[in-house]
Amino acid sequence: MLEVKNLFCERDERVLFGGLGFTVNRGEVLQIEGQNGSGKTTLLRILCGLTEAYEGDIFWQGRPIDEVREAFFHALLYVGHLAGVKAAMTAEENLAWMMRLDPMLNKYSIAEALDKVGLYGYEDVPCYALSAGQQRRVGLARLYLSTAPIWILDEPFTALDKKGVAEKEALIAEHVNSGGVVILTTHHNLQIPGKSIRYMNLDQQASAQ
Amino acid sequence: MLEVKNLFCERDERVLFGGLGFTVNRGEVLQIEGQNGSGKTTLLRILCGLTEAYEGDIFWQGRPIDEVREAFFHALLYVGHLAGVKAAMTAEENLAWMMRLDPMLNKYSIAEALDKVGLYGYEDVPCYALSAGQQRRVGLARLYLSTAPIWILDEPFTALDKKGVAEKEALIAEHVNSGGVVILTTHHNLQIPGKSIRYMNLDQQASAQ
Amino acid sequence: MSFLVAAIRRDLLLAFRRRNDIVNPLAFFLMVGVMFPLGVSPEASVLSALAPGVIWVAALLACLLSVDGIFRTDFDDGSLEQMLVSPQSLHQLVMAKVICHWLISGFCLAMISPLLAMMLFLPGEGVMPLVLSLLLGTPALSMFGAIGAALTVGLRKGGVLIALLVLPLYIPVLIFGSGTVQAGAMGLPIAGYLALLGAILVFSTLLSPFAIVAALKISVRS
Amino acid sequence: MSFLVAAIRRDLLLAFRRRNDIVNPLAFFLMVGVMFPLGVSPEASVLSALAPGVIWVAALLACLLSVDGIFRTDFDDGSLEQMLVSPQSLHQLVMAKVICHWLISGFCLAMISPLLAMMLFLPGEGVMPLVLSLLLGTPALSMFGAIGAALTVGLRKGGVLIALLVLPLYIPVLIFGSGTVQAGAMGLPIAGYLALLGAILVFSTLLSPFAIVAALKISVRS
Amino acid sequence: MKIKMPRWFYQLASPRWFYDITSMLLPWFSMIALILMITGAVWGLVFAPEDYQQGNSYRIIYIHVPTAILAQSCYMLMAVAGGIGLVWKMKMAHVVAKACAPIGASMAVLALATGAIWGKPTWGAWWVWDARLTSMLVLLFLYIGVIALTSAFEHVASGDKAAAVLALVGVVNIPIIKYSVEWWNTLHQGATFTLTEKPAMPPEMWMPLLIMVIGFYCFFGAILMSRARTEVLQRESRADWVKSLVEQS
Ligand code: HEM
Ligand SMILES: Nc1ncnc2c1ncn2[C@@H]1O[C@H](COP(=O)(O)OP(=O)(O)OP(=O)(O)O)[C@@H](O)[C@H]1O
Ligand SMILES: Nc1ncnc2c1ncn2[C@@H]1O[C@H](COP(=O)(O)OP(=O)(O)OP(=O)(O)O)[C@@H](O)[C@H]1O
Ligand SMILES: [Mg+2]
Ligand SMILES: [Mg+2]
Repeated sequence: MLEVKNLFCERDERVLFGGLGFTVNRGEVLQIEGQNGSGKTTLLRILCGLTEAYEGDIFWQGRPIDEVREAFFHALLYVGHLAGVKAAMTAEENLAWMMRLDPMLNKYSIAEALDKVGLYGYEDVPCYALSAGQQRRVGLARLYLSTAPIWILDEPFTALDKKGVAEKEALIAEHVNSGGVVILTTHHNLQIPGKSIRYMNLDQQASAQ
Repeated sequence: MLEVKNLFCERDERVLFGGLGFTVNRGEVLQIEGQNGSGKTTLLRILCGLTEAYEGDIFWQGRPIDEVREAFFHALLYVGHLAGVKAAMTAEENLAWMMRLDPMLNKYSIAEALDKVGLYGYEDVPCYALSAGQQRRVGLARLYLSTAPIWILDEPFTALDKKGVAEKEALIAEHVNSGGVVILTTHHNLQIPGKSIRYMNLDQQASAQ
Repeated sequence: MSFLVAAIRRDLLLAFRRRNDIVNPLAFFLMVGVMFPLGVSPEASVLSALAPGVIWVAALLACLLSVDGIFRTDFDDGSLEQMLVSPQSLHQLVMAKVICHWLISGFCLAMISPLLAMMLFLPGEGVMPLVLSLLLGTPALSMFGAIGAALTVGLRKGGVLIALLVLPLYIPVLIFGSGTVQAGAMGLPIAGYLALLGAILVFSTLLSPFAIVAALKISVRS
Repeated sequence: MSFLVAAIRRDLLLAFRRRNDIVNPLAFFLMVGVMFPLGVSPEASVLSALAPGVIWVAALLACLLSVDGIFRTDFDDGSLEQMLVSPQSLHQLVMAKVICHWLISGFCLAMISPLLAMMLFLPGEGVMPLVLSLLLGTPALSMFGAIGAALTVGLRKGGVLIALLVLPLYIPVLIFGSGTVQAGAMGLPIAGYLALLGAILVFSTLLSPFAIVAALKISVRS
Repeated sequence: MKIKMPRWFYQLASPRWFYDITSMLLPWFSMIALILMITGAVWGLVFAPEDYQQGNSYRIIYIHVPTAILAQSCYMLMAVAGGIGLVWKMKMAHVVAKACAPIGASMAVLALATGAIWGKPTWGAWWVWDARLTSMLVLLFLYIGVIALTSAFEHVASGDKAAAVLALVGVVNIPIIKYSVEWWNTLHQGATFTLTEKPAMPPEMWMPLLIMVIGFYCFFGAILMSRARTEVLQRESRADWVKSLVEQS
């Protein structure tokens, strides 16, 4: 579905990666690895079209991604370091807006999603009064709601408790088992039952320069 | 060193914990456990005097903490969810300020600390241009520098890569082995070689109400 | 269409809940109304001559000061990223933000401007021209401001850039706007001025959305 | 003592690198200087009578608008927490912040106020009183502002609170400040005014640090 | 700061004692207030002679002056109570201070409104930038600030303390405001409508005024007590004595 060829990225005169190439197909999990500052976030942002500081080619379903941005955005769920949760709004209001913004977030109703994400009883609390993990859960409610085929997740497990992590892992497994694609970074030992994970290490990339 | 008696805390009419009591002595690690939103951060902030929304008594070396705040702050190293790293300043400038602010951060020079924390070569980059993990490392450089006896750490391992986590665990081990105290929260499986960790679970607290 | 409405509703909700409201246009506007008589002169005769210009300058500064927030908070917490990767039309989103900014700045200012006019003893004949000129002139201020805000939102060291970018665009509006009120207060016809303000409004409504969207993409993706 | 200097240096460094500088006092001050003649009247005779009041109102608004930032950014990124748990004296820290705010607002404004005086045709005799009154009056504005900023820094729904809290405290300074310049421009003695401004300054320097520290602790620990 | 205070001072700190003592005082205050205000109003509005210059419009003085005076006294009480609450960490003082604020604010609004209504026939304008008017407006701002600040905090004790700090800062400032504004105004306006140069009033005019002022004070006391009592019950809702009180009723 997504193909990357000869990708090169440099920030502040430091080469992060070069000659990078990979393909991700339906039903695959690709975990980007690398130490802090190796360029994982940068790579994910390039894939989502959020950074233009790169050279190389990216194809979505065989076509250059710049030509099919519209279709790609329809198919994409992206959750970054910052999950785009408004501190001044309640969990419910946040979810309502997310679902307006991305029509592919339509699997459940808001109330169901809040329940699944463990925020039942907190729907009317403004997000600034939620704990770090609870705020992250609001952003990650997207995973429950999404019917988009390709998920790009940057450190989705930060701040979550063990139960939360296990639930998210199960969601990812479900998604790839039903033919979706997940590209993610995490420093956690990811366990996807019944699936082998593909790894890509950016440290070797940098030293290969 | 630190004794807590009959601590009660309520937020938004939700009781987080009540009748909480514990003592931490030299050379001990106390890990506060609990699911997201159970009140771990709140408890740590109460101990540091950063939240007054509680009832109960806290003693530092046998005396009510309100009377000995000054001495307590001398003995304390606190790293919260937000590490107090200024995005507009470079790593070096940030460290220089931290060391001015807390005279107990005096174990190494700035350059040594930056090197230990894995930011050698990044000292002149403003922190907003560092990766998430690198920014966290700037804040955690305090652990290398500190000679304070009591450390209170809120999720210190967030955003760190595996090597970073192992290094911080080693630091914590060293600190308690030399008679220090560490109170921390983390959703990660903490491993302190040669020490048994004391746990306190806030989930049971809440359900005990 | 209904997405536009939803986006406006969200932005209005956030505006009402915003905490750091020192640059709240309404508060700024009223503060000028209190301070000006105290600082300059409490006499009605002096104040009434100055009122048209002072009120328009205050309105303009109120818009300018609040314009930076149009995209800033969404950028800071990752919401803007989500908007850029969403399949929804960026044009509508951007228009929603401009409209919301106008509602909480220009529109509110126009609505309470009669109060300010009273505080500054603006002659009664000037009040209607004041309200009309504000209603016609301030939407353009919001749009021009949004262009500047979009260009600078991704910058970490914007400095006073946005004010510098936006100020030249604001000056014609200021001149025609205060001109309207001055003419009105003296009983002269104001249709010519209003036509000019209207022309600026039409012009900026047609062109600025494209400029804002382009600026936003450039700035965030840098 | 050297900690105070280090703290001032840090805050100045941050101020220079700050990105969201739309409320930059200097820029605001100059914008008023540009817009006022355009919006109100370009005539020297009109402007010169208004100049004392306008310049002082502009200075006051410039201070007021920037005051919210004194503790806000440090609160948002956790630096303020670190300051509260540090063994260093909070009084010194708070004074450093106030001094830094004054340097980038009041002091800079006083330094460029002759330029603004020229733009608004303030009579030559008024310039010295203007600079002096700004130098004497603005430190108190920074201190009063810091009290308001400290009281509201921990709030998530402050609204326009800080402007409301600070405005009553600013009014006496405004009245004496513009009075100084008006008297000076008319060739009257200004020593009485300056003595009053000086008294406010001494008074606020003695008392406000305690108020700021108390307010800060209350607000952050809430 | 540890200063030994008389016993009643510490008793006052007990919500229970406050509640009991005010349930005794409240009816008295209400009754006296009612009697005095009715007497004053009837005397002032019906029997007092007409003013030779202003005609009947001057009668608004019987509301204007008591409210204006109360608005100022109420602020002082609020600030003193706030200060006591901060220094001796006395919860009851904060309750009293909190109860003061809205009363004072409404008095200030009333004074401004009656002044504006009076201003229209006498000065020909609802509002002029006069010294007393401006300082009353500033006082109203201070009140609104205190109320808004108290309610902006979610943690009640923090809101109390913050409001107390603000009230104290404001009290330091009030004489400065008054002085500066009066001085500023005389500088620019020359002899305008100085309120101090009133014509010597005949006793038939000022006696009802005095009665109204005292009546307003009692009225203020009564409202203050009842507001404070409600607040105490709310805050102490977990205390045993409140629970038993609720059970009784
Ligand atoms: C909004 C407009 C006004 C405000 C804010 C205002 C405010 C005040 C204040 C603060 C006082 C002082 C009470 C005290 O401490 O003794 C006062 C008293 C008084 N006012 Fe007004 N006033 C206003 C309009 C007027 C008008 C229009 C008149 C009539 C011409 C008037 C006549 C008086 C008189 C006769 C007193 C009693 C003076 C004394 O006993 O000291 N006021 N007012
Ligand atoms: N500022 C606040 N105002 C009101 N309630 C708050 C505030 N901060 C936290 N809470 C509430 O207190 C509870 C505990 O929050 P806390 O941050 O202590 O949780 P935590 O155990 O640290 O969770 P996490 O694992 O997610 O970090 C949450 O339910 C939250 O809703
Ligand atoms: N806005 C920026 N401007 C310039 N350089 C940047 C910027 N953001 C990141 N960098 C640089 O790019 C490099 C890679 O950053 P990135 O955030 O992609 O790392 P990462 O692999 O995600 O690390 P982490 O595990 O810490 O999240 C870092 O060395 C950083 O200094
Ligand atoms: Mg990253
Ligand atoms: Mg936490």
